[in-house]
Amino acid sequence: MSADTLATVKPAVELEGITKRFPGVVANHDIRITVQPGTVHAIVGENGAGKSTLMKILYGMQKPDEGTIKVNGVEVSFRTPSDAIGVGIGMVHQHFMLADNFTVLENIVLGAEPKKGGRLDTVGARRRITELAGTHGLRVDPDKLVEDLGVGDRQRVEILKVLYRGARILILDEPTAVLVPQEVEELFQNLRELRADGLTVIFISHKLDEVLDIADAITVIRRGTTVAEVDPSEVTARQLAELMVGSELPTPETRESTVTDTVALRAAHLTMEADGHHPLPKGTSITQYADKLRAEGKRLLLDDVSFEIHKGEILGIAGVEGNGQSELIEALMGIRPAHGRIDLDFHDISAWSTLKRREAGIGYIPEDRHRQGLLLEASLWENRVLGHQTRKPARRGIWVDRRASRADTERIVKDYDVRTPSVDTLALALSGGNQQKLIVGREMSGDPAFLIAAHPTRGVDVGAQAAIWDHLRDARAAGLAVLLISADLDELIGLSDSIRVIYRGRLVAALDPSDITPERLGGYMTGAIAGNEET
Amino acid sequence: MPAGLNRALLTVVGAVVAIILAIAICSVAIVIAGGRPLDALAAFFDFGETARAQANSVAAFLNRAVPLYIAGLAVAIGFRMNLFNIGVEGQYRIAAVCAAFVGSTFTAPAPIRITVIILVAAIVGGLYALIPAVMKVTRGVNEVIATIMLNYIAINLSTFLVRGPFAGERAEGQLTTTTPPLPASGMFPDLNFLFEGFGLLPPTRNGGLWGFLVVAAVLGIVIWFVLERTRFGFNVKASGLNSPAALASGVNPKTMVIAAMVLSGAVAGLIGLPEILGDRGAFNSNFTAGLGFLGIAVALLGRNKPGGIAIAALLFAFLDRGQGALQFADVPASVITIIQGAIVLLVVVANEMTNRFALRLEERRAAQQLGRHTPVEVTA
Amino acid sequence: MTRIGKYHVTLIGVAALILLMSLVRIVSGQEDITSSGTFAAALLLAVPIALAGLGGLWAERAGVVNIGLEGMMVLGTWFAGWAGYQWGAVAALVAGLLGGALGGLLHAIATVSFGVDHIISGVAINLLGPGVTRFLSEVLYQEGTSASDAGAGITSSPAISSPAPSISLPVLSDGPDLLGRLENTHWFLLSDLAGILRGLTHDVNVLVIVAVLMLPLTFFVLWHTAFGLRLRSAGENPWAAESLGVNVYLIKYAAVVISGAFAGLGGVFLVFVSTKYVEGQTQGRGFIGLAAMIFGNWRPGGLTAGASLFGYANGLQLRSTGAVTTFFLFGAVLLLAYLVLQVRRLISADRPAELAATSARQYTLMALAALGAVILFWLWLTVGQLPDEFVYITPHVLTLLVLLVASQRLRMPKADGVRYRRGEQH
Amino acid sequence: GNGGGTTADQEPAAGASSAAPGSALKVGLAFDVGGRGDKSFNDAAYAGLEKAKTELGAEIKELSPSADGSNRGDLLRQLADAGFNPIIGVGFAYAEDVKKAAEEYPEIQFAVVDSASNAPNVTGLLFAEEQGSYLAGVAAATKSESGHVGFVGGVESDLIKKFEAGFVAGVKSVKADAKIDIKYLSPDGDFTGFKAPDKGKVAAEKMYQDGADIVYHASGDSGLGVFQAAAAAQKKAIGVDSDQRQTVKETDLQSVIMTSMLKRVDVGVFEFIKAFQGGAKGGANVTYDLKVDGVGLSTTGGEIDDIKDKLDAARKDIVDGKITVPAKP
Ligand SMILES: Nc1ncnc2c1ncn2[C@@H]1O[C@H](COP(=O)(O)OP(=O)(O)OP(=O)(O)O)[C@@H](O)[C@H]1O
Ligand SMILES: Nc1ncnc2c1ncn2[C@@H]1O[C@H](COP(=O)(O)OP(=O)(O)OP(=O)(O)O)[C@@H](O)[C@H]1O
Ligand SMILES: [Mg+2]
Ligand SMILES: [Mg+2]
Repeated sequence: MSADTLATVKPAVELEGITKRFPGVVANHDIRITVQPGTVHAIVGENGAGKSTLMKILYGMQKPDEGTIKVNGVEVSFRTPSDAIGVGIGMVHQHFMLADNFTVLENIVLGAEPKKGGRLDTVGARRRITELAGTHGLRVDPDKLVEDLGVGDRQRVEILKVLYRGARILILDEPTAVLVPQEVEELFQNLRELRADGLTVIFISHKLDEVLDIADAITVIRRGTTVAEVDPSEVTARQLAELMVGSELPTPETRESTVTDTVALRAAHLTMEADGHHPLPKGTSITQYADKLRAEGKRLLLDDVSFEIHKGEILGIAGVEGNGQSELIEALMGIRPAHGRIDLDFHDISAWSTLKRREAGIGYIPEDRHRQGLLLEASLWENRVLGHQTRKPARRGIWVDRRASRADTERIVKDYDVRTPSVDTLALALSGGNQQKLIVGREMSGDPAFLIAAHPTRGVDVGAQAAIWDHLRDARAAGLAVLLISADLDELIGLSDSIRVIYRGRLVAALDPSDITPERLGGYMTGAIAGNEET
Repeated sequence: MPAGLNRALLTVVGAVVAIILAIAICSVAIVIAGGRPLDALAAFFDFGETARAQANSVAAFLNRAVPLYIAGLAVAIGFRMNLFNIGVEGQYRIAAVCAAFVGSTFTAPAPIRITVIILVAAIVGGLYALIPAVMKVTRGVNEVIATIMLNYIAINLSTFLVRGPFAGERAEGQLTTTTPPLPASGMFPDLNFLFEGFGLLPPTRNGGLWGFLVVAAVLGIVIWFVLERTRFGFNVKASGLNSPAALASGVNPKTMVIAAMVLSGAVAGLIGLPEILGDRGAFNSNFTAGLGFLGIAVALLGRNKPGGIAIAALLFAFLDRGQGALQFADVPASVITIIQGAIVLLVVVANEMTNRFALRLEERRAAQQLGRHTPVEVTA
Repeated sequence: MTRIGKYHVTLIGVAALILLMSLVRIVSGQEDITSSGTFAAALLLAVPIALAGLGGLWAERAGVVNIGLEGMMVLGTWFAGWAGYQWGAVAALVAGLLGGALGGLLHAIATVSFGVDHIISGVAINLLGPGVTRFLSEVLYQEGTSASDAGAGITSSPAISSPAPSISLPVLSDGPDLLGRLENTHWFLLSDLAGILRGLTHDVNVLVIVAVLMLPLTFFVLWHTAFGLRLRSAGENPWAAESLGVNVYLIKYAAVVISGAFAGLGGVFLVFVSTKYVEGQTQGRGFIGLAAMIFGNWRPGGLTAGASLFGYANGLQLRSTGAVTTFFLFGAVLLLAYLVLQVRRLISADRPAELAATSARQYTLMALAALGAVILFWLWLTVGQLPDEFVYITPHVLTLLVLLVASQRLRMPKADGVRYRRGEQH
Repeated sequence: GNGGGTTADQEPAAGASSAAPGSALKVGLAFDVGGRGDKSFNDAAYAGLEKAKTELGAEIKELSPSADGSNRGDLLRQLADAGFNPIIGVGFAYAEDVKKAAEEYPEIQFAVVDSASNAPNVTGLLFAEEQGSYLAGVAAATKSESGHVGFVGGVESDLIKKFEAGFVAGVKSVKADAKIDIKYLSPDGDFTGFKAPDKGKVAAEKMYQDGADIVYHASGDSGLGVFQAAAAAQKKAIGVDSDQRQTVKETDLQSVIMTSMLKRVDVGVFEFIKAFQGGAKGGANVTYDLKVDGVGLSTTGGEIDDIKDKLDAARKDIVDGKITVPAKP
């Protein structure tokens, strides 16, 4: 740690000519970055530009093919993360790196365990964590299980993990992706404190206004190489974005409303208990039942949720992750039992299986494409069949119609601009954006009446994003009803005809996207603003 | 589909390398044992001097492959969707004892009787597999444990049946307990005419070349169609590759577990039939055991695909046939088990490596053909 | 619930169980239900299962499924026999451990380094274990060798040259043998307790003590040391562990090798009991151990319960065919207890809404329980002797029943059975 | 070969060579599961075979089946195809396979140990285990002080039940009110009961604790456990098949083996080969009973010398047909 005082003149991190090749891809090419100590240094670039790869190299998780790394002026060569930890580097990853079944304390001390006579010194560890949490304003309960924590708390645990190891250089890879504005502000407050304590922060985000807000210096990466080094006080978000992509930016804009009077989907009193599905007591209404459970202090994942979506309408659901969005989707898809009634085109579908619902015309763009959307080790045309096993063109009696499925996949590849050598390519060989376009194309096939689109452009670069938005708008114009769930508030505001906010399983507000700012929306989402705004 | 071809080629190369390695390992063992590896190798290919010996050896080899193949198929159906049916062992024993008994209780023309026997075997095997399936679906009981327990139960239950309710007449001085024997007309016709067709001596081995070989082959083709071409097979594959995605696509996991398990059990039920219908005509207390466990190895070796399983079953049967020949050559016959174990392990390792290599190749090919947004293309 | 709370619940449960056993013994007159002999046998039969289960626990806590325990156990028995006849019990112990560990190493190489599916590798090891040992016997124990003269054959090794010592608790279960005398009085509860204690403390092989100590030791190491934390992290989220500088490969290797060593130790124990290696003496205990571990929710305490259940049912079955029918009585009493609890809840229920909601299901359940109790009671009264085949499967049926009741509360390590590769995420 | 196969020096070439000149007698033998070197049943058969080699100048070949025993029939055929005649299957499990092989090779003489003959060219080599066991029962009952004895069977098969039946009859003949505990370790078809010394120990322990002072076992390797239990309880046990007081090498266990019920498979095998050489044809059963000393009691250790008269009397009654020992319990 004493190196820090000496190093005030020396850069905290110097990356020189870093090159990293993956099979078929050069992720980093001759990257040069200099990070001054005691600053927040932002790195921006579009999806797949190579930011995470670069950070993993700096953290010792991947070895560069070429180039040198200097930390505090000393050249280093890392074999494993422990080498990086050894020189005071810590990293918070793009995805949570937490063991759910462990306590906060166990997650934090893992790999740097304090010992006392052979035992794990939990007492000492708890003291240190509380201390650290106090000084940096990162409140967490060390003895809670991580699986019981919300995303904000998890993010704090991640930062504590890094601080616990005495890191002086922090790498934060998209730490704000899952946070709402208020939580982001809180995080930035923490970061400013850390900076004041002399720590160096390397910060990656796609949200450029955040970057401009917090960063002292910004490096732009495009196609794996550094293209610019800019001062945040001298650029606008728009200029920055154009540097990233090297072209003009699209924005989601609502055009004239296409909302019709016909209700496509009506959900009434959807209620889901946290501790398993129990049958409704005879003679009680769902509302009464929900009231009773609430009174008993039972947690409800969905709490008396009702809404309607008309043909040609996009209903946006805003909410911090973990407030019931996933459960709402699962209830609508029939994956998980819930109380309440769902009508699709005036048919009560609440007792129907997932299959029957899909056959009735519900499309589903899942929130996690790798988990719920794709068979990565199957070909594209087989992925086209997924979800349409019982419908044309995939079905022919008991058989899968391979020829028709292939042909229809060709159509999707063409119409949706899926960049792939052929429809026999395995899905895993495609980039995320192209995988997503395939899914969108698939779910739009067979004229769905109602589409659930969960984070349809998450992790997708700007070009693909614009294309997906266009497809959604076109389908809406053709009368499709869409339930849009997104963490990207600009997308949500830009695409939706109306917005509902979900908070702790309840729909707490109905908002008009035409006069709402992301900040206000964030207020509703975190419960900071209560009440309703009329559409 | 050059990608597919590449992959198949790689797989074959990997398997061959693995088998050569396994043979090398065993050669070392044989040398340590004071034997000569070449003698052992020669013994495996020594099918006997006389035409009669050769015909018998070929029949022994193919007959052994038949139950192994069916066992491999049974196991593979479950494994395709990550459902580990370790209970094939128990399923076939229960099915065999019931089928043998039912087959012997009534008189009917041979085709009907044989059909009934096959049906009973499949139904009993399927029902016995239904138990762990229902336990898994309704109570979340791990199928590995449930089927292991049910194996023990099945072994005892089949013993109880063959000793008690299903016991047949026994000759004076006969010590094996057995179900009543099928009449000669109840046996499955043999395939000895194949030998004659080639101008060879038919095997004198009792039962000759088992006709059930044809059933197994047909079964393999049917299962290939079911797994590769039908919607059910697609759902099995989807559930195996990514169960949450399958669920979201409308596949009911519970139905799938039950269907796959029952199908697996039904096929498992047939494992004992070649022996009953081709040779013994009954189930008795020293009926061949352990085929279910060997089936696991065969299925894994064959990558859970009917074609691969056929090759694996033939390989295992070929090695097993060497049991006597090796002893004639004074080589410890236990090298067979070692070779089998080593081949399974090495082939699987080779599979893993070639698979990974093939995927990487595919990714690279896709990236190259596209020249997509990736920063700089690697020129190969 | 805090740990103290769980601990208390366990104690109460054990006490209730002993009470129940005592009752059933008095009612049925089957002294073997709680006799010291039964418990000694149960211990003897439970230890190898528990050791195999521990092997499974170590591997699976580190995320590697080990279905190859059986093969590793076989290796353990053979090497223990081979070293034991030449150099005595200590050598047998070491060699058996190493033999099992060797199997573990093979499994680790396949699964950790080459990413082979864990079940596949395990199956291969189960093939290899018996094959290799048979081969070694054929080579080393063939006629004319000195081993053969010492009593070896293809299917067995010579007896180990110095058997492992056994010890008893002085005064209480040996010498004056106070517990033994108390047991023979056949008093209610007291004699039962004495029988149980004596069975567990009289003439106990040192390896039993070692094995029993391994359970708390495992708990301590896995849950209270840095190494244990890292090991479990490899089973819960290896990528998180990797990102914190934990060498996940090394940890997994260590865990699987230790796992094999435990299986080997189980083999050594079998050899100590029979004083020699006998081909086929593991009798599927590797699988049963795995079952006991899953039964025990991947925890040493639960595993102990699972192994004990197996050992007890098996021991009782071997000692007394008649006593097994009292399991019907056990079952009837348990169902009755459940009924009484349910009725009490119904009577004291002051939430009519809840009652209405669940009543239909509950009444069916209660009716079924009542019916079951009656049937079991009737079976106990009428069935004098079960066919042996049904007696042999008692432990397996009991395991299935318990799993049916308790399975939904089980939680396995999250990344158990997952192929982990460094630098590759999920 | 380095002695692993006894025919190595005579038959250097691999595979089935044609008839070696000078040796007209080529005897093939197929073991039961477990195979050569099991120090028990299979080895006893081998001893007879080896005796035929030295005394009759036979060329011999012996094969062990695979672990699951699925290839018993194939081994017989391989021997037949290689020109061996006669061919012997060891163990009742061979009954069916020998019968079928005999049909296929009518020119070859077969024998099957422990199973009745069922074809013109098959000789059934049977052993009157029940008679030997009867003597064991007499010895046990006479020597027992408590009037309480036990029997541990390995697998509940009909073969082992013959042992039980004879033993029980023998005991009852001496003490009609004697208590006899009977326990089997595994059911028929599950042969693990022959390989479970620990289970044998538990079962015997219980008998000794309940007051039995002599336990007779017919449980293969599991008998080791019975002897251990006897040693721990300082009581006696009766061995089976071979003279276990000699084959068991542990001195502390030797002393508990009061006697062993001998089953002279070696005699049966040798006599069969000798008869074959003399031109005998099959189609009949040869029962090796007390009369021809095919079964009997061992006397090593001299523990039953004091009741020799009683045993001889029982033996005589059986030989004379005054007593018929039941073969089923
Ligand atoms: N392990 C890997 N193997 C092969 N290619 C990889 C690997 N990791 C990353 N890549 C490729 O390297 C490129 C850079 O990826 P990286 O994850 O660094 O991008 P990123 O800038 O962090 O993107 P995002 O904003 O989506 O997080 C991508 O094209 C990706 O396909
Ligand atoms: N861990 C990994 N192992 C192997 N390949 C990887 C890995 N991560 C990413 N890739 C490869 O990177 C490419 C896509 O990665 P990613 O999802 O980051 O896309 P991307 O570069 O962000 O593309 P897009 O901008 O379209 O989303 C694929 O070729 C994929 O095979
Ligand atoms: Mg990406
Ligand atoms: Mg990234």
